Amino acid sequence: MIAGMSEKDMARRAAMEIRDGFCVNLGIGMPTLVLDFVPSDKTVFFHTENGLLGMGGFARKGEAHPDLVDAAKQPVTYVKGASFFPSDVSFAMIRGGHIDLAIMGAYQVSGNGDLANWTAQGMMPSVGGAMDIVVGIGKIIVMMMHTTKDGRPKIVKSLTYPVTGFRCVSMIITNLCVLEVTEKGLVLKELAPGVSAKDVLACTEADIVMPKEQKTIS
Amino acid sequence: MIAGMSEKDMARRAAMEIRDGFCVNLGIGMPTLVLDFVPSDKTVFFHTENGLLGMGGFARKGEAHPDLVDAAKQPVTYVKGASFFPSDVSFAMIRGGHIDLAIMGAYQVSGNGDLANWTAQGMMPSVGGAMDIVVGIGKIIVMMMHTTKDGRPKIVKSLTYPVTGFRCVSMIITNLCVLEVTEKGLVLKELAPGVSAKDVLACTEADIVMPKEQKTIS
Amino acid sequence: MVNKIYRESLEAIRDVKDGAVIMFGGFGLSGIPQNLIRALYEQGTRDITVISNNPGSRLGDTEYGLAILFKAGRVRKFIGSFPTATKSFKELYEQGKVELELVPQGTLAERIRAKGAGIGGFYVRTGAGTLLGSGKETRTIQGARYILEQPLGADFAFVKAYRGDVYGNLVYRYTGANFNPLMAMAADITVAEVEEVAGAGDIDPNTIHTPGIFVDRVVKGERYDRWYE
Amino acid sequence: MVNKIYRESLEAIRDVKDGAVIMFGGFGLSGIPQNLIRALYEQGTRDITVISNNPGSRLGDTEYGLAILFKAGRVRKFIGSFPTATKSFKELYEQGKVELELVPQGTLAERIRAKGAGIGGFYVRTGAGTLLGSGKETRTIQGARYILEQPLGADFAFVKAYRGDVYGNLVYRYTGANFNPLMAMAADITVAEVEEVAGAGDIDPNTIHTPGIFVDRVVKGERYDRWYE
Repeated sequence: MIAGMSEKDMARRAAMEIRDGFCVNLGIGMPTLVLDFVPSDKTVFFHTENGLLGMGGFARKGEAHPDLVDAAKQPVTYVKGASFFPSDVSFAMIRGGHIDLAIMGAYQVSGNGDLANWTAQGMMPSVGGAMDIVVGIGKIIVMMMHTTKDGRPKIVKSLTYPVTGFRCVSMIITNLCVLEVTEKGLVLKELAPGVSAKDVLACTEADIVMPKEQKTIS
Repeated sequence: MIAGMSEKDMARRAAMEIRDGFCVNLGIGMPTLVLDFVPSDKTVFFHTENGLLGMGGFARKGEAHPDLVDAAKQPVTYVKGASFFPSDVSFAMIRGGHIDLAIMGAYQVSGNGDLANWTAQGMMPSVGGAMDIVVGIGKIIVMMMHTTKDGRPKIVKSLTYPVTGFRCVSMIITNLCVLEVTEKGLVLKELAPGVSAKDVLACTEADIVMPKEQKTIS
Repeated sequence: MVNKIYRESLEAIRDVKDGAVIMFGGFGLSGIPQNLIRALYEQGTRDITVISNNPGSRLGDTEYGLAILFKAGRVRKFIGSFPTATKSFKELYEQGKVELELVPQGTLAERIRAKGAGIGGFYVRTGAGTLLGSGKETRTIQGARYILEQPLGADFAFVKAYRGDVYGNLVYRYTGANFNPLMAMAADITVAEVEEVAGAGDIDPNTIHTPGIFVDRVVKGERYDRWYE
Repeated sequence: MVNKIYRESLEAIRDVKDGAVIMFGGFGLSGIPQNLIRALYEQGTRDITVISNNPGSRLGDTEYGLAILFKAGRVRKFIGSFPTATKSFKELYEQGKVELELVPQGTLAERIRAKGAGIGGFYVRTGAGTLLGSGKETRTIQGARYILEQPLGADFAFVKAYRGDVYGNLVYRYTGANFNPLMAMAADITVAEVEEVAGAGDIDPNTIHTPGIFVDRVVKGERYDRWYE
């Protein structure tokens, strides 16, 4: 199996999608790495669904406060200009279309941008804010490994996992490549260093439109 | 025409319905007189729909602040323990059943407690919070003159003015008497000093149940 | 770097076009964006739809706030709960020169919030069976009659806060909040006028009433009339 | 004279009966009413329905908060968004010993607010077409699929604030607010535990997050665990 990019490199690439002034919701796990890659000349407010806009980073020893955590229940800090608010306002931000971008993990994404990331067969289900995010936030980037641990495709023709949302994913960043979800289906935009278009096709079930050239992520 | 009670006496009588710990919404006009008749051993919070629980009284010269007014847009003060909040929360209090009592004026009340107090034919309509109050607040006291200025009954068999709410009035306090709205219709509870049951009947269109005795308001 | 501060009211509303739908915070004269209203008047914008609790307010013989826009014939339609507050609106209404959509105050607040919160519609008892509920979808829920109400949005929201910072975080004072925080959520572009501009991080994040995400522009009001003594 | 202060947590929850439906504020361990939860555990109340974002939370190998009620078999049903947070819930669930109603987090917040605000139901896109939307009334609004969601209330709300006064006015800190202000609005009886009791008028009325009208009882929490260093 081809390794492709590290999680940090994927986070660095995802961070490039964040524009000055954006409010961004980061999912639990890998997406939180994005926090470290936002250039200091951009004003970006990170939203955490439990009631904070302007999350800083993870709290260091001595900084942690029991009533100051992120969506993963980890102690965090906040930045200048941050605000705290209750859950209804937090989800008004999400559902009302006020947040510019969400970066989240996934079990599966289909060729037309359907997303599965909340539960699987035989699993006790948990949903959190995932279903609110996919209907409310205009741009959804999925950040995930290209395949499962045992090598099966996660980018599929149609979902076999329970759906979180329909036609909601705009971009997929995996360890192998960057795919855009377009009207015509998935388009291969960029390749990880050392990865070929053929490598990507070999472990993707969904159809992929291949432009003449693919940029390599630098 | 019989004068009966003064507006102040009506307000004093209405204030007797306020129990310790009540949150009370007062309508514009005559009901605001009730503010002066709450005994100091009771903790009562007056609610004003524009976003204050714990209204004090009207602001005196020098006390007024342009951003501190009541529902009638008059400058007011606030008491210890007061809170300010936006309109959605204010009406959550009203519509959600959190306020114990409302005292409001009326054009007409019917025998089964239907209320008309927002507009009349040929009038430019204004509604404010009246329709929210009548569906949300469990006890509604109407405080009004028993008849129109030209002597026509305001307590009628059925409304001829546009309705504000159905079966919502619990009690009517007029210059002549106190009526309770019950399952059996209007019941005469108390008479103003110098007013007889016959006087009341003479200027009321709706049927009134007459208990054997009527107390005189002291 | 984000800085939402505008130098003057006129600059902050320059792109408001004729025909715009605009929400104005405030209740009577409390919490109204009086400088933005004056700027809109000066700019001459016409044919606007005004969403506000009142169409201005009267003190003694003088009318303030939105009344100047109505008097000048700039308003096509008013959506609100209590138009009786001004004579100038009443005259236009009686002459058939302005349209009126009357909405119970709590429903008005909730419809605006619904738009801001991505709610597609909601049921309330308010107005069911009355003239203001006529024509609306009705449903019986646990024995009581409810009507379906729609979210209400706008092209612009003009709001007024006591303090605001460069990120658009706002703090209100007393009853000055009223519709302002809701309208800030419900418009494509929200312009806030404030009495004081705060520096980045100067407002305690636990006391912010409107998070900056809802606010696009902040301007220090040029002049605050003192209506009361 | 009104004084909502109770001397101890046990006293403040004494009338909670077996079979009660109880909302618990908090997200993970932040903003949870830990003293009221412990008191409920000590009191031995059984067969309860818990409405909360999580059924407790795990730190390292230890489970805190609501987990003690689940472990002790006191809970009949859990209504929330993220039960995966505790192993003890998972075990009971897999053994069929506890019922689960899974609700998307934003919908959970909005349903609770709806109950508190007298809203009879509302439409959201969240969950439409998914397993969590199945069986719910569907409606197409401006080309998008919405589902109808119901208000959600309870017999009791146990909430936690940073400060509270004798009238029940509450102030939260950081992300400690979360569901607390909503639940305070939606229950027949709301019990608030606070870290600090403030005197009458000591809280600036402009900074109050939950007006006292929504709160019936206030108690100073006996003990606050420090979960993080």
